[in-house]
Amino acid sequence: MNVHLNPVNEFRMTRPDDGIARGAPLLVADNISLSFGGVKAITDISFDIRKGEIRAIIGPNGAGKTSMLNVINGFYHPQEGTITFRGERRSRMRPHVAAHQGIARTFQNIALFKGMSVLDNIMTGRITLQHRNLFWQALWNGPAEREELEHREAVEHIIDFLEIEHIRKTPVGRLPYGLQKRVELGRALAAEPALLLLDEPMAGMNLEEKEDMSRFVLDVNQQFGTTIALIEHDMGVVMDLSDRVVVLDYGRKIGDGTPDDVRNNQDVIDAYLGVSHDA
Amino acid sequence: MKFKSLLLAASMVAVTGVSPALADLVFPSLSYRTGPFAPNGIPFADGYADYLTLLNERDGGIGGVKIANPECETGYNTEKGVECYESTKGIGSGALIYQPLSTGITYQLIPKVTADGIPLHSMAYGRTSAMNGKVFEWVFNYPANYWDGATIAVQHAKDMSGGDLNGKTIALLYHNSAYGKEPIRTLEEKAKMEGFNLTLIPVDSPGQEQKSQWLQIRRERPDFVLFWGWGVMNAVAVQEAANIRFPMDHFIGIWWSGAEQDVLPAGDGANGYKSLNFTYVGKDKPVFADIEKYVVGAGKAAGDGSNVGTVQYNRGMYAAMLATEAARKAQELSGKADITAADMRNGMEALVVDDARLEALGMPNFGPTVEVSCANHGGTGAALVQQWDASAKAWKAVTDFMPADRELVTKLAMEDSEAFAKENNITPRECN
Amino acid sequence: MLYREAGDFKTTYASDQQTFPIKSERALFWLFMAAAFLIVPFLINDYWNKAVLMPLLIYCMAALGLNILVGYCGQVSLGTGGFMAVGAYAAYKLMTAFPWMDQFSVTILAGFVTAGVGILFGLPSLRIKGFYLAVATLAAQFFLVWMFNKFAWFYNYSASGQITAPERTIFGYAVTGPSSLPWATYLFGLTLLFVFGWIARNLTRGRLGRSWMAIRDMDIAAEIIGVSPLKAKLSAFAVSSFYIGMAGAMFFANYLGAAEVGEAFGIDKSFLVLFMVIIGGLGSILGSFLGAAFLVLLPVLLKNLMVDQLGWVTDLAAHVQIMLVGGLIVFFLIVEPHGLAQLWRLTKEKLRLWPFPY
Amino acid sequence: MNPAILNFIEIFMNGLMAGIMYSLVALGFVLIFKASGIFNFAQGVMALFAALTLVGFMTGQVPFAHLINAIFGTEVHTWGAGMPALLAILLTMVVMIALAWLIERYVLKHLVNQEPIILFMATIGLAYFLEGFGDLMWGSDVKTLDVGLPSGGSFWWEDVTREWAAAGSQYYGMYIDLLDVSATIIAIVLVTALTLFSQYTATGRALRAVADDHQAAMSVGISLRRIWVIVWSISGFVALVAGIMWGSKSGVQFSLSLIALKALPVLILGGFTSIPGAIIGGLIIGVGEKLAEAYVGPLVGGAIENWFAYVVALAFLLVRPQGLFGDKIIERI
Repeated sequence: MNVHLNPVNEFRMTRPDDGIARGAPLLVADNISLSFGGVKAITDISFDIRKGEIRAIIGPNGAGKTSMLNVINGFYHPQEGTITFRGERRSRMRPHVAAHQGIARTFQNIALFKGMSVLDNIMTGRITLQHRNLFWQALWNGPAEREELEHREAVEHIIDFLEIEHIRKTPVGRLPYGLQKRVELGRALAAEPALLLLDEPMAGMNLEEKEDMSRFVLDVNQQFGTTIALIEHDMGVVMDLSDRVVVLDYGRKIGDGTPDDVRNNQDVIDAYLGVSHDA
Repeated sequence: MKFKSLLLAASMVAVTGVSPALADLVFPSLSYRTGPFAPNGIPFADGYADYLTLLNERDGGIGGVKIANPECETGYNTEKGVECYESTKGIGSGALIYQPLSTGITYQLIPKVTADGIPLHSMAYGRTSAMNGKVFEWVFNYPANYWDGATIAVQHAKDMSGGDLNGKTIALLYHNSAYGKEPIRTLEEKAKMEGFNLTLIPVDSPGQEQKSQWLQIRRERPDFVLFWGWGVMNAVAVQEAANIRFPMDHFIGIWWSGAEQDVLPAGDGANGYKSLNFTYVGKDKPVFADIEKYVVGAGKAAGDGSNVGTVQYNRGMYAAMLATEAARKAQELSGKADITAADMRNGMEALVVDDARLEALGMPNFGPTVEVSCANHGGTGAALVQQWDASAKAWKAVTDFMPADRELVTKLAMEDSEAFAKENNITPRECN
Repeated sequence: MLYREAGDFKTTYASDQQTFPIKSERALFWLFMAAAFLIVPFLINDYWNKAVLMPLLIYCMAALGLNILVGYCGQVSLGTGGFMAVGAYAAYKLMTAFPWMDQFSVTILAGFVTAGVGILFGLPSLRIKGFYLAVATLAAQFFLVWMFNKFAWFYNYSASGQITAPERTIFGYAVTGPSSLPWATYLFGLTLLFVFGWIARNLTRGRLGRSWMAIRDMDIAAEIIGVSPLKAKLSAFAVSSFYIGMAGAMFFANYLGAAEVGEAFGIDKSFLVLFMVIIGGLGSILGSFLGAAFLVLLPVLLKNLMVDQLGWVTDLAAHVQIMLVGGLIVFFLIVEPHGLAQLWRLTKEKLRLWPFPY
Repeated sequence: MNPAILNFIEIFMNGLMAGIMYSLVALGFVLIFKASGIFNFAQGVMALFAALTLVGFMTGQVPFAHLINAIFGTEVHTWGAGMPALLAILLTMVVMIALAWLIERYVLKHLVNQEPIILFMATIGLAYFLEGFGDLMWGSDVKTLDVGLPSGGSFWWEDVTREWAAAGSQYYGMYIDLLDVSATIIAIVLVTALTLFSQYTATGRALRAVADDHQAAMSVGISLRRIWVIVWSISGFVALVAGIMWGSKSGVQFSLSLIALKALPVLILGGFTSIPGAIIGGLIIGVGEKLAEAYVGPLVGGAIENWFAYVVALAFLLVRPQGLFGDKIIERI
């Protein structure tokens, strides 16, 4: 395994400091309930994500984990409850607004833009940070090009960081699964998010790929201080990576705490570990 | 050229090519043998070509000069029309006359031919106000125009109603386009003069579905339906009229809505349908014997010869005849055989085709008397009414050539052409 | 070897991002442009201008516009004919209302008017997707044509219902009207296409272009990343309609000179331009040009070959021609489903490796 | 009854009948889209081609006569004898099956697994080709088509309904076109037959399986290629039926291929994948546009049917973006 030597100082975080201290709640979910035509996906769940931590959401299939992420970034609108992110309270908003507030994510089934190259995919991640309007873009030479080049430089750092220089110009459709996952992480990182949501970042990977990905997740958290919430099935990975774990089952929260707390929680063992042997 | 077999022609190309010799009189034909209006375009183009072939074969051309008839397929499409115009206008010593048989192409050629100095003859179609030769120097639309047609149709309705249209209702069923809207203004004037009520019923192109319109006609029971249709719209309208059992002899179409293919699909139901026409239909004239002898029989016909004598074929012949007569006149005036487009225009402005001349051409009573002058590019404006006989599958003329209400038509045409002249900064020329 | 990449290293991001990253290709492009601007104007006559070059330039513009919407933003539209009509009628109204206005301004303003109309008819795209949207845009097509035919104000109450372009000049040279000069008209069209082709390239390579493509490739993910579907889709409709409107204005004013809405801007225009975009290559500026060239030049070429050279009967030639065009479309799709632009790219890749394919 | 109400009923009924005619065209689209996800742009041209072929057989035309005559300098036009309608329909069906086979063999086979827009484009190429081919084969003049279907207004219905009007009022009875009645009956038979076919035959079940899931169907040994030939043959048959109905009205000519445009609003309304949707969508469009033309048209100068059909469809779509009967689009991530 090659040694990872990425100079942190080159990777700027341009998001304005929100004044939230490390360890204070960055996002609070209050009594969230979500149902689809009578089927309850999430029932009255509350938890928080603290700034700077890696928060894992676990649970058996159909427990409502992905739904929970979808609620956080505004894709689903909960029937009840509110989300407070960086001190702003909301019950519903459009996903792109959430993105502008600094929530980025990856997807369980890769959702890259298949018609675009790796570079363009990651550049797209910076869409919330680019501001030149149609007029300047039409002119290109001048402000728009300058802006483009600045962001290109930032993206190149991400590309360096993720060690995908060699596939920069490759259309993402041609990449193997593991690399696509990595590009997707790059796209989310490019937004310089305050909160990064990872939906099963290691699903379907072999051991080596998992190790790589774990390293990237830890690096992101430690070097850039990015707050991360992740869903993962691999218990070993979850317990190693995360600071705190929330456990869902049938749309309800059945456990919340440090990995050790959760490991020893009888409800969790009964409902989750006991039932689902694949975990 | 078109008669030669493909193989023969293909092998010939290397040797001669197909472009006419410099001395030929070039009458290009912007035909449409494909597309939605091909059923009308094919017989017209055949008639046009066959008549020119006849002159070449029988008389050796006009005044000893052969006629070339380069054909270009437009598909009734304006853009292809442009391409055709540009590609044919320079053939040989230059095209002498254009007859595009399409309103769209006509409109778009009017400014071009004016700039290029080539006469445009839109025979009973195109821009009505082009009859004002003072404004439209290069454009002709004799023998009759749409507004003439509208007044003639109204006159026929009046004759059928015992000479009085007061309180009657006339509906105009029309193709919802510039072409179909042509007669509205005239009919509105006529309605005021004659005291009838006018109902306007538009049909959108292509007009395959006219149920709404005919339900309306059935409900409102107008005394007459005048009809400005084209293409598939004609056949459907005749069929629907038959379906609702509208008295067919009170259903009168313009000349472009009265060909065999418009009434045949409706079968017996079409019996009695009337339309205007400005040419004879049938092949019982001396000229057809010559066509049979020199063209069809000699294997030189443009088509398979089966449409000789049909409405559109005869119309094509008539158009060719008017063109060649004008060329003859131009030769006479200019005193030379190989005339230019400008000579041709002068010939057209001096054109007189009266009964005696038609007789001499073997086409007695084939069309109305045509007299063109510098100021009047619209001829005399006469047309006949023909009626479909479904059992004989033939059109029968039921009137003689009837004069139009030229007083009204001229008044309206002057208004429109003067507005056009103003908008385009044209100073009307003087005619004496 | 003309075409090689080796040794052509990039030292800045700017040079890495340029339009023609390979030196020989860049040279080729400028050579081509020089010929188009400096040599062709001296060679063309009425036929070349009216029958070949003007339609080519105009359809290139229209295809470029539609490609922005369909190819880059993934919103299938069949309203092109209607939007071209908006451009044409806007140009006509501007030309007759403000006779002093120069033709560049007229054309560009007509584009802006069309952009506004495009935004209006783009609104359903926020809710309707795919083929459903395509057919919904047909509502725009039919409605616009009906409207221009119905309300006489649009054609200045002329009895004929036709609009005719008066003469307008650029630097004293007529570019519209019957006595327009072939070279001036051609240069007018070429300049507009060159400038707006370059702008299209700029728009598609930056943030806006990426937001369009993101919506095209996966609209939900795009929204989650921060692309506002409203802004992206409506801006695509606006930009696309702008180009199509300009194409419509040129189609009427510089090319046909007179037009009637039902005939010139009917549904077949919408289909034709869509075909150009698909054949040329979705999401490719070069593809828009190649597709337009294919469908404009091929019929003229075939006609000249079959009728003028081989002396075929015109109707047989027309039938064979349409069969050949159809057959070639299928053939090209089988050879390269992603359009002529992709075929060109692959050829380049082969060329790059030539003569050693591995 | 008040004649105004009777008029309304009359327009409504005629709208339904017109809708059936649209549905006949839309059916062909739905069949192919359901089985293969291809939006077959050539459907209208197929209807034209089928009708041309039928007339050609009935009147005993020599195919490619024009071409043959041009090349060999001959003068052949007809065989001299036609054939009865039924035989001609059967023969035309054979031609349409052959066409389906050729299309599969030379076009679709090479485009398996391409995106829908590519397949759509291929059918456009096909439409171009068939348009030229049909003209080349049978000529482009108008042909009269009469397979013996009744047509014209029904006297009986007119008499019956005239009695309904209030005494003394000017009412002429209700109008109904027998050809439309025939079309309705044929449409009912056609849909019933298609339903029975897909429910009770092995081929039909295979068709439904393919429509449900290509991969799964292939994995249980259904030959996709055979299915495609069958589907294109069936929609060729539907095209023939549509061609007969529309061709009886207007004669067989190029414009017949434009009826596809009438089917598009029906398709978006009914959904591309639903046969009942095509029928009900047709009815709604038919009634909607006829009522609009009759009651809204006079206010704005008429001829609004064409765009009104699309506006009706658009209004429905804004409420249900997947069409009335389309599968609900579930957005997932």
